Amino acid sequence: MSGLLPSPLLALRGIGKSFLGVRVLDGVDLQVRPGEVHAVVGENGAGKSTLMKVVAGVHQPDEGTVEFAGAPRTFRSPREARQAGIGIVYQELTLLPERTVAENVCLGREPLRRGLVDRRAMLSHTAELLASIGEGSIPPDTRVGRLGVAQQQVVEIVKALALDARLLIMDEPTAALADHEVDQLYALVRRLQEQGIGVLYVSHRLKEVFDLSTRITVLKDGRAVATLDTADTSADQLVRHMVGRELSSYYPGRAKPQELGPVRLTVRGAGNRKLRGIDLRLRAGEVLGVGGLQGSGRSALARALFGAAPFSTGEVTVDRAPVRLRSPRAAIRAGIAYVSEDRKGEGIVAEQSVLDNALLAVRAVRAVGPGRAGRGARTARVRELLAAVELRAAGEDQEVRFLSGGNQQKVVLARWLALAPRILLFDEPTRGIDVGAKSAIHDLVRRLARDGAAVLMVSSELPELLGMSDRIIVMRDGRIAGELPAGASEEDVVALAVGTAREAAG
Amino acid sequence: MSGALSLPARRTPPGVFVALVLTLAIGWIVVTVDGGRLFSVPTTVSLLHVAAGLGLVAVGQTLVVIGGSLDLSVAYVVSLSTLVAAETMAGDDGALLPAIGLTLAVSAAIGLVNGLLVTTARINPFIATVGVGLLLKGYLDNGYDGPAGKTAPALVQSLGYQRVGPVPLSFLLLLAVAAAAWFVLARTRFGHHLFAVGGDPEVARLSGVRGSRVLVTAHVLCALCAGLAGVYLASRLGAGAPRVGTEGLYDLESIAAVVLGGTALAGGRGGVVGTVGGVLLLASIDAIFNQLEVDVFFKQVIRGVIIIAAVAVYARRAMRKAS
Amino acid sequence: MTVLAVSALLVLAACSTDEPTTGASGSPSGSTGSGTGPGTGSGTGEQSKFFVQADYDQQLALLDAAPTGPADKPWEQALNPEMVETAKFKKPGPYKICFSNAGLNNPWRQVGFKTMRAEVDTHRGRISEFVHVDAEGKDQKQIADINDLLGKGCHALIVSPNTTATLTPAVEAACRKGLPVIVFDRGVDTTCPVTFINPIGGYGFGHVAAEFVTQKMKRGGKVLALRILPGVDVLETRWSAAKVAFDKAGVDVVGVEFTDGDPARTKKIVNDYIQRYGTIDGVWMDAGAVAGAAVEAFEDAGKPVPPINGEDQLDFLKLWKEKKLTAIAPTYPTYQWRTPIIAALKILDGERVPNPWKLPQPTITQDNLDEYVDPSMPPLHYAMCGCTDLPGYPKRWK
Amino acid sequence: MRIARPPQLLKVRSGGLTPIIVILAVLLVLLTARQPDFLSPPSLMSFLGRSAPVVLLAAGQYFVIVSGELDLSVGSLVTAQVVIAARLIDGDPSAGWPVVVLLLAFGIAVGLVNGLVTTLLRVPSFITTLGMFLILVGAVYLWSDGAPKGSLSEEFRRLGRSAFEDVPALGRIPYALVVLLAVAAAALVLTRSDFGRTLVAVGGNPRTAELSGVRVWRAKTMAFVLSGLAATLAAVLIGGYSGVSFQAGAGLEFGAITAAVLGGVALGGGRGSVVGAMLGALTLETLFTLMNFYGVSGALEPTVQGAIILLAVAAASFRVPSR
Repeated sequence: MSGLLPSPLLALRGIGKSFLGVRVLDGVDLQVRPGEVHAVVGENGAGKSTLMKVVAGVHQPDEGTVEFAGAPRTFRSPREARQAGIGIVYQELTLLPERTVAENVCLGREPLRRGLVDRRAMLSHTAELLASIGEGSIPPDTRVGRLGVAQQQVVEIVKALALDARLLIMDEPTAALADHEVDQLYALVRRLQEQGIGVLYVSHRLKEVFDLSTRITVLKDGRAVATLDTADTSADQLVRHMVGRELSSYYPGRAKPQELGPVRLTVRGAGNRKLRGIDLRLRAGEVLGVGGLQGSGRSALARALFGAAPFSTGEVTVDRAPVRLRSPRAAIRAGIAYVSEDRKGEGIVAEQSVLDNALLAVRAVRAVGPGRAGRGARTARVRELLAAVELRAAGEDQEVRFLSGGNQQKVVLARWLALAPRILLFDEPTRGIDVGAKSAIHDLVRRLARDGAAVLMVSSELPELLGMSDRIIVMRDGRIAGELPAGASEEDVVALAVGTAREAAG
Repeated sequence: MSGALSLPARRTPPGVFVALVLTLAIGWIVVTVDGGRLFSVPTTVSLLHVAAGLGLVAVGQTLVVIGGSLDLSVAYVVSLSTLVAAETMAGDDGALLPAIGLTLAVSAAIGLVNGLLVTTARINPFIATVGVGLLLKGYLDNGYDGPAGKTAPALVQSLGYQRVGPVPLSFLLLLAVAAAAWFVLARTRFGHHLFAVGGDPEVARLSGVRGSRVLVTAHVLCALCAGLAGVYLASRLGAGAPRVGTEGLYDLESIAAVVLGGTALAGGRGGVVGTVGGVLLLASIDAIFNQLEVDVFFKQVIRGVIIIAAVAVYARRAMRKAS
Repeated sequence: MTVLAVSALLVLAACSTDEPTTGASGSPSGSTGSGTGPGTGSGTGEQSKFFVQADYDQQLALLDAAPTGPADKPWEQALNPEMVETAKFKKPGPYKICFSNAGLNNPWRQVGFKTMRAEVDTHRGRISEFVHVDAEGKDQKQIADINDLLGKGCHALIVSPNTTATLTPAVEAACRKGLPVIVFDRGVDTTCPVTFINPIGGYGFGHVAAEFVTQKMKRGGKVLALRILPGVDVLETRWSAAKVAFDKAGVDVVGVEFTDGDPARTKKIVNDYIQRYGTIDGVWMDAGAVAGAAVEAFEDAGKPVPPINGEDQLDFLKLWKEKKLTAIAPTYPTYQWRTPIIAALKILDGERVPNPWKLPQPTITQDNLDEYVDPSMPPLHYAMCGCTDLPGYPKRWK
Repeated sequence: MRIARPPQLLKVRSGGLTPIIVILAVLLVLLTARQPDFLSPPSLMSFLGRSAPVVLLAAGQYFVIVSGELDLSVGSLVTAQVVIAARLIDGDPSAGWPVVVLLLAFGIAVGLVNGLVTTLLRVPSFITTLGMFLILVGAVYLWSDGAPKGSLSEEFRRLGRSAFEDVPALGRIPYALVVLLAVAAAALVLTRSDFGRTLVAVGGNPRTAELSGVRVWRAKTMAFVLSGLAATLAAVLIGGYSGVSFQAGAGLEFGAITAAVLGGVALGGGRGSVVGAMLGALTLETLFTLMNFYGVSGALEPTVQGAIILLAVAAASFRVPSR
């Protein structure tokens, strides 16, 4: 039937893009037909977001052509893409907290009447849009800053919808949405579909992909490895395409029972604004995987344990001693380290040298760990660590911003290792890191566990989660939805994460 | 909250007006006890005149600050404007309009330079506008030995001294300009985009806003306001005065008024209504201390404290909002 | 800059008085004065556009005129007075006298104002209230202040204008109110005030200093002229008179530099000139504020201090005395702050007063130096304050 | 091939000394062209000696700027310190050292207040230090009602005025120069110390610093304290060099900030070197002398200075790859 379908709304041919030498996209072909929901799936770092940003004019491709509505286009800025009729819902929010919902929704394309911004139109227009996705409860004239994350996500979507786009890009649109909101989103997407709008839909949630899409393109390591008609594709097939390799061969061996040491970390009945009733135990030598959808509380858990967004209730003990993790500093002193998912914003100091970045923590909390040693010794140790993590850089004086994602992550790791932490918290340790470096990081994580550290690893990347973890807990709505033993399947995880095992299987 | 209110103005914290009322109330009591009269017509007129000059500059300053920038060259723009105006008029009413036109053109040009230095040349606004200020200072020092030119009598009588009841024409001008600025911020794309650029340039960009263009426009408008202030001062002084801007500390005081009005120095939050409040607050302090014949140095100290305290309060609120 | 402006405003007087420790326009650290490049005549450069031949001649004439009035009270004396009728202002006391002050932002004005208050105290019986408003060196504020004072039912208004042209409308407005207006220090472009009080003025000051330097210095020597700021009328008159004198005598003025009244900057400038020319044979200053610094610069460079002029500030006078300098100190006497009060009372009594009221402008020379050096007074006190007979002396001035 | 790094871009970016060295070199060439013996030991020594205070302030300002803040209060602090010293010493030779200690304490206190208000009360440092500026200037005038009282003793002034006489080869070495060298050395050590590097991280990415266990508020406050100390030392030298005056510190904050920016220290923090800042200050001083020797009209100097600053900074910002 594909023959009968109209000519493509969007056609990407041989799109290639590199950042600082890292090849992120490589000869990607992709077509979206009017009224089609085209899902793009793939591991984190497979290049999905970059591809979307190329289409939206945020990035310009190094090679390849973008064809929109039958004409070859080169979008030099988001503005041009928007004017051409391409809307995008970004993964990270692009809202101004100080401005009202309406002002955000209409930013850049405020409705005019006699050359002036037509406030009434703006408000009513926004109200309609909100109503159209069943979010009429959000008043268009409240400051976005006053809304919760989920509501902000809705606004983000509405913002993209606002410019009657012919092609709408949705990059993890349901990330922060509650289930009922998700259903409304479905309805919305279908409505768009009927209006002949093409939708590029990026998601981790297989369920959504199968519920919504007409076709699916699988990205892997920057290449489009397959485009499938959803109708005649099964979840297993899709997963195979996505992973497309024997898991075990890619991940270091798991901990053997005798390698597991004493309990390092216990959490009892802990919670805060984002988490409720958290109970968990973490043993020396083990890697505890934390799964769940974005916004399910998996990152919040790591941040709470690190004191960045502390628990307000419950007890935490480290090596049986009760600790109060009020601040990162307190956590660090308790022997906890944290590798954030936001490397640029929370991991590195881009304009400082490799050495300075690696020394940052030791310098900050001299009193703990081997930091007490003389500066010379300390620096020497950090140099060893940088070597140990097999950092590839021009030298220890090179500015970190010139390193690849993988090497930046290694620097961050070295920073923490310098404190010889007993507990390491990883949030998406390999996000935005190319495959080569990934396994290096994985090996490091495992080696740390073997050396007696207790590791908690948050990952939205199922293969990684399954491949690395000795045990997996899955988060949903700020709670621990369930725990899985090593060797669980992706479907098991998704089932717990989405809370509907049957459907999850597709 | 109805839609009509959902605008920058609504976000202006009333704090400054509370402070204003309190100041006036307390001031009035103290002055009365001291045997003076705070709200006598001449005192009120003087207060409003002082407010008018500073206010015009501060309204313009508000725009650049909302955009996340800063203009420290305004004091010199003011001085220059008085001279351009007065010298072009040379006491001739006929030359009135051309003179005002020329003055505004000159200041707009300076604003353009500021804007381009900040956006195109990517120079930090602080350095850029201070640098431009130095250029102007050199020109003024070199070219003028003191007051020069003669303002058209018509302007002196009207803008300079005419008043409606206790309200000077100049203050009405300020209100008009402030209203216009409020309108621009609330009802034009430029206004909306300015808040976006000040709030988060990247978000603005992703939303298709042309950041540089917006910021340059803001700088031009700011300079225009300074130019207008110059015209007013020329009408008040009857001549051009090469130092009136720096003596009036218009650069410093305009920023003080802006932050007192609740506009965030970081940009993206605030509005002109608050600024007008800030201006009136500063002017009232002036008036009260005048009545009490308080030492100006003491006043200086008080001002320093008030400015810091005010911003600290706003910062607290912002934090509470955030949490 | 912002910041500069403030400090300048607070620190300095320039635009508000003849007394120039000033920099109201403020200028960044590291900025300096102007050498009028080599080759422009005797190096004095263009004549100031402020130079007015008539005023110049008149002031030089006044220098030799014999004052009328009590010899021991120069602040009550007048030079070739022309009296004006004031009968129409006659009122019974006690009086409310109001004073709109350009600023209090430099030592000269500080000393002057203390003197004025002391003068007021001597008339306690007759002056029931003395209202003082400080314009902080802001024209527009002073205009507002004057307008404000008009509503306070003053019997007489004293104005020390911040600038000449720009205050004129406000003063005229005051005159129209029908109360006697007395202007002193800097004048205004209107004849409506009952009297305008000030000493001989800038041309006299500049001339006396220049003549002295020219005579004492070795023939054909090099003179360095140090000025506070460009663009302050009174300072311009002082310099333009000096320029005339130097040009006439064909003196080689190697540099005319602006110090912003900053001693550090002054020392740097003098230091650079000594290095550039090996030796400087005479120093002319348009104000005494930084004379001390200039002298030090020579000492630090191990050079003899050449003939130099300062002003009647005590730090300079002390330095002069102990270092045995070849120096002179023309003055712009602070005792003129007494006169407006005296004038106001005369006017309210309907007595005739001189207009303009030209006060003598004594010069401190080697011969009368000792009369004025009082080691107990603070360094920035002005010896020519005529305040020794006033209540509260010396404590009040310390 | 995974590491992209345009070589000299990196040089200019980090360290960033190249531009300032070039500018300084050019100025020195022009200077010696006009005044061949300028670089001769005696004149050079005295030049360095008298430049010491501004260089000290630039060094102090570096720490504040690199931590992401700004200190506009140093100029007023210098004035305050000199006036305080004069009044406390009042010509009494023995009072010298105790007073210096007291001044240091005061400098630290002012730095602490600036730092704590900025970090704990979240008031932008621009406002904090501006307020502090007003307060200090006002307070010191108030305290000495308008004219500095007392005088500095020769003993106190020696540090800023005298020198080691007849040193072989060099002639006389001003004490100020020695102080400068000592402080410069200390500053250099400090920037390489844990604190120094951490401070850069704080300016570069406060979030990362916080999450790495750095007490950001503490680091920034320390920076302000250092700036206060630098200002105090500068005050002692300036007071010594030219005696007491309300002009002592006028505009120095501006000079210091400009110097730092000229020296490649980025406003906003995270980039630059203390050496660059100090070279920047030296450059400004050289410019000053240059204009003396070339007899640039004093009135035009601001223009020249402004132009040079704008050009230099623009040039630098163009060579830096944008974020």
